[in-house]
Amino acid sequence: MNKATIITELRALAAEGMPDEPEVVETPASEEPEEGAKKKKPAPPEPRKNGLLELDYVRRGVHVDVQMAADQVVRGAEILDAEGLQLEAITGVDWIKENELEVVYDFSYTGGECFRVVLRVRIPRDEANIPTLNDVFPSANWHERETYDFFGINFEGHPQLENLLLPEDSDFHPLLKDFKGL
Amino acid sequence: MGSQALSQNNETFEINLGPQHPATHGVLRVKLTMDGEYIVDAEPVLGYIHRMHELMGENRTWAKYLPNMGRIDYLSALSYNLGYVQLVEKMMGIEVPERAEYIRVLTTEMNRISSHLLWFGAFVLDLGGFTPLLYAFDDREHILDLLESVTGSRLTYCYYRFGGLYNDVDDDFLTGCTQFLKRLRSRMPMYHKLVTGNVILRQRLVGVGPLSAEMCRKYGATGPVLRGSGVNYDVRKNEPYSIYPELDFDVPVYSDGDSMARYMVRMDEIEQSMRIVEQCIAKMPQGEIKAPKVPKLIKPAIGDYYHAVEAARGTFAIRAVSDGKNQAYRMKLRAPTFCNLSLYQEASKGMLLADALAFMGSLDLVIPEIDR
Amino acid sequence: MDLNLVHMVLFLVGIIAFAAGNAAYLVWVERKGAARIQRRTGPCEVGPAGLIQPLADGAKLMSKQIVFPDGIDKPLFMLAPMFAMIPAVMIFVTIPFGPVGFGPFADFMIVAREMNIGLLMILAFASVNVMALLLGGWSSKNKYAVISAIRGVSQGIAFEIPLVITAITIVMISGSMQLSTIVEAQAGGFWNWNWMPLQGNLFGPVSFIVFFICFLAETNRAPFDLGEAESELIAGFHTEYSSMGFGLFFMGEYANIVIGASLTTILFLGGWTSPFPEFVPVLGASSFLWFLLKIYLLIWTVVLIRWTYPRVTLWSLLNLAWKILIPFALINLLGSAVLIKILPMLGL
Amino acid sequence: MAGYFNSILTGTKSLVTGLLITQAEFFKKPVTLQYPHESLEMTPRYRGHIQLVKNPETGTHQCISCGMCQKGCPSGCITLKGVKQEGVKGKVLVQYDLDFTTCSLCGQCIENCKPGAIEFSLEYNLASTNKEDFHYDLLERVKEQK
Repeated sequence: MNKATIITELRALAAEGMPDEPEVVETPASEEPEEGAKKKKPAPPEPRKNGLLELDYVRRGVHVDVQMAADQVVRGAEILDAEGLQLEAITGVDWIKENELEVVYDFSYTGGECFRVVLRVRIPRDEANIPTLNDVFPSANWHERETYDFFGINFEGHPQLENLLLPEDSDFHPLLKDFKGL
Repeated sequence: MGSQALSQNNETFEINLGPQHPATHGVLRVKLTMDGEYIVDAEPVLGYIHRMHELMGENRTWAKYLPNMGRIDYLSALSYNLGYVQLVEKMMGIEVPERAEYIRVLTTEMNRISSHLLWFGAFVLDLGGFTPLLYAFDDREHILDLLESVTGSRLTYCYYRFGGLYNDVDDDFLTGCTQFLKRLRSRMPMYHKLVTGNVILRQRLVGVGPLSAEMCRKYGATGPVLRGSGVNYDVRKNEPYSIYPELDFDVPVYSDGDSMARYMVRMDEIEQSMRIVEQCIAKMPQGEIKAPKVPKLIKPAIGDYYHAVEAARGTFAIRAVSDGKNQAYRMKLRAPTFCNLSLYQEASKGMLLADALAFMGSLDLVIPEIDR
Repeated sequence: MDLNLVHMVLFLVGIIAFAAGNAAYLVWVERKGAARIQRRTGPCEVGPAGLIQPLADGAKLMSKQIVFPDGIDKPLFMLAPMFAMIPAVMIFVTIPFGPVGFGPFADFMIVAREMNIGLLMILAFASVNVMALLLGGWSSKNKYAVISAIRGVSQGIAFEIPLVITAITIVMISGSMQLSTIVEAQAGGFWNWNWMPLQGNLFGPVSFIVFFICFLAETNRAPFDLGEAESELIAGFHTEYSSMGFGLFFMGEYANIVIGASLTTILFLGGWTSPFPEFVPVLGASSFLWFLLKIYLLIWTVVLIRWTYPRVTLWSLLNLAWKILIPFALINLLGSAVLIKILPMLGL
Repeated sequence: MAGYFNSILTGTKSLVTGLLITQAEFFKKPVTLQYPHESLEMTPRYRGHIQLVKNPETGTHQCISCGMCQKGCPSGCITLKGVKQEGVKGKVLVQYDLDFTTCSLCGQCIENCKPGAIEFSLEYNLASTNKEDFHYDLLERVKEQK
């Protein structure tokens, strides 16, 4: 595993298709110092642009955080696969205010030095389509099925996109923020 | 999933292993397509004990979510407690007093021993040997008694608090631990003679269900399954948390990748955990058990946080997304056996039914943890 | 009145009582023994030390409903448990328990019907046991039961071969198939028993172990209980049986253990003869009590084995039979033949 | 060929060792407890259902009806009601119900209780076929307590 290669390649990948902008590492609201917690009402964070952030591992638990477009995620996983990382989990987050769903991929390195990478993709809520990682990491199969269960995200090309944890005949997605219970 | 008979012109038949089956330890169902005694395809069907802990995490305050942690993997509940409180401490930047850290590691490792002992018994039971189960339970009972005397519960612990512990341990507990370790030390050779050395057990485990390191990586397997495949990865060593860097212990690694290797990894981990407990008792500092300043209202800064710990079955990780409120916006629980089981379908192809069950046992499944 | 008839009826009743009583109380021994091995107490509520437990179990089994699942082959389904129990009772007819050994009837042989082909008859009836497995498993319309039936048949066939070969060795040594003749040939102390090499059977200990393993496998006892491997096949061939259907299978299993132990005792352990007739005159030189002592010691070994070992797989079981037991049994047969028949013929 | 015999020998040895171990265990005493006849003393920290602490001096509870336990309960199994009474400072507890069927025994109510008015009881062998039997009126129970 070579950290520098991963960071360079992912940075290049995430920057693809983005309008050329000066390299301003925007510190999103999530990077606020700790005192931010004490404010009564933090200002609504600016929507984050695609790109790579190197985070403070001690505070966040991940080293590299990359936001990319939906069609880049397979390439991103391939970069990480080539460097010997493993896919630890896939999950979603429902950003209902922005009318977006976020798919989060957690990667970690088990070969020695600790290195955690997270890929995230924002997709529109009403057109929640994203390519599957099943061909790169077979473990994505179940994680994606679980995410499909909970968020209704359609993983294009998934061999068996059926409910995994919820009953086979369920048609609700409980982790969507507009889920009101049964 | 297409399924073809292993030999031509042979018929296959489907058989349901579970959801109520003696070998699945709970409510796991495996849809087996069999060609005689050979497995053509084994598809695990999950969700029979799904409780949606993740949604509960979004509806409860950070403190109120604590009891849930004891109920995900009820066999190593303290590892889960630890992972969660450490995540919140990470988010809030709370410093934990040293004594509390030592007690946390001590109790977590005792819990790990008890989890491995139960696995040991249940695994041999899967293979048809009944007696070692009760010997293991006899030892485990001592651990449960000890943990009960400090935490108050026997299985679904809720002992750690943000910034410390629920209550302090006393000297009785520490001497009890020392005595127990002495007892277990004298019992381990008996286990090895009775079970590990047994020719029938070796025949059933050696070479059964080999997993390559590459396959473990592709499927995200962690814990003893990964270490049984020759990968030296333990969150306690690779990504040290709490006071583990100060303790002297080894990570047992076996490179064969078969069920016997996984068995040996867990048996050696019992020994290593005993070493850790001993060091904790010897080094136990005096002092406070709770951080002096723990905010009453837990409102972490906006952002997402990730924390991983080594539970008895592998890497347990939480990804929490906070929107600055007193509840989590999103709480993702990454359960180790979920990934460990996902390789079952591929790895069990072409196995005999009996071997497939031995292999399943060697993965150490706890179904409530998979289904969450 | 025909005394012979009275003799027959009395023995028939006695045999059935012995078979059923043993089956019931061996369950108690097994449960209690297993409990103590595992540091538990075992049955202790019904009667002193749980001694009435088997009767309570029996009453419970008899009072339960027999469930016939949909789609089963009903005649075969009903026939199978009988196949498990009836041959077992039949075999007891020809097993000699030995002379009373003391009192006014010291020379009275306790045996229902001594036959000169007794061993052959026992082996013939013992192989019917496989039929019970096959029919029970097949007719249940349960996939687990079918797998169990198939396992049971391949296991039964594989282990019958070394069993019979070893028995032939003994027949060759004793020159008879009559069980009492075989026992009397071993009289005069334990060094004369067939499992000791002194008897002219140089491979005695090996053939004894081979026979014992085959007896374990034939009776489907752990570690060879592949037919009812509870962690794999639920309960195997008797998954669908309830009430006395299950009860008969259960009793058949224990009756078969008693038969196996009796046969091992007769063939290898000198039957009812005392191990040291001249030195320690306990229980007399030959008494049925010696016989019972020996078979119960063997049965205890069987129980201990069940609660010690994990289960073997089908493949290693068949490997054991075909690669180890059968070669050993054959070499044993040849060696004994050379020692006993050919060398004397050559005048050595 | 040597390997063949060697494996048979070591295999047999391991089997005999196993038999000796189980036979030795057979002669040891059982470690189990015959439950209905004997039962265990619970350790002082055992977490049974909660109860109100009885003050030996006043003979009654010390609850100030602040409701912190109710607020902090993850499963919402505590219902309490305090009313203002004339001549008494603070509120007087008139109802304290515990729905033990949903309690997870986490201990947060006890931690939240400033005056230390609730504690864990040591009762553990609770069984009933009726759910209602686990709805405790703790005010009644504190009166029955010794």
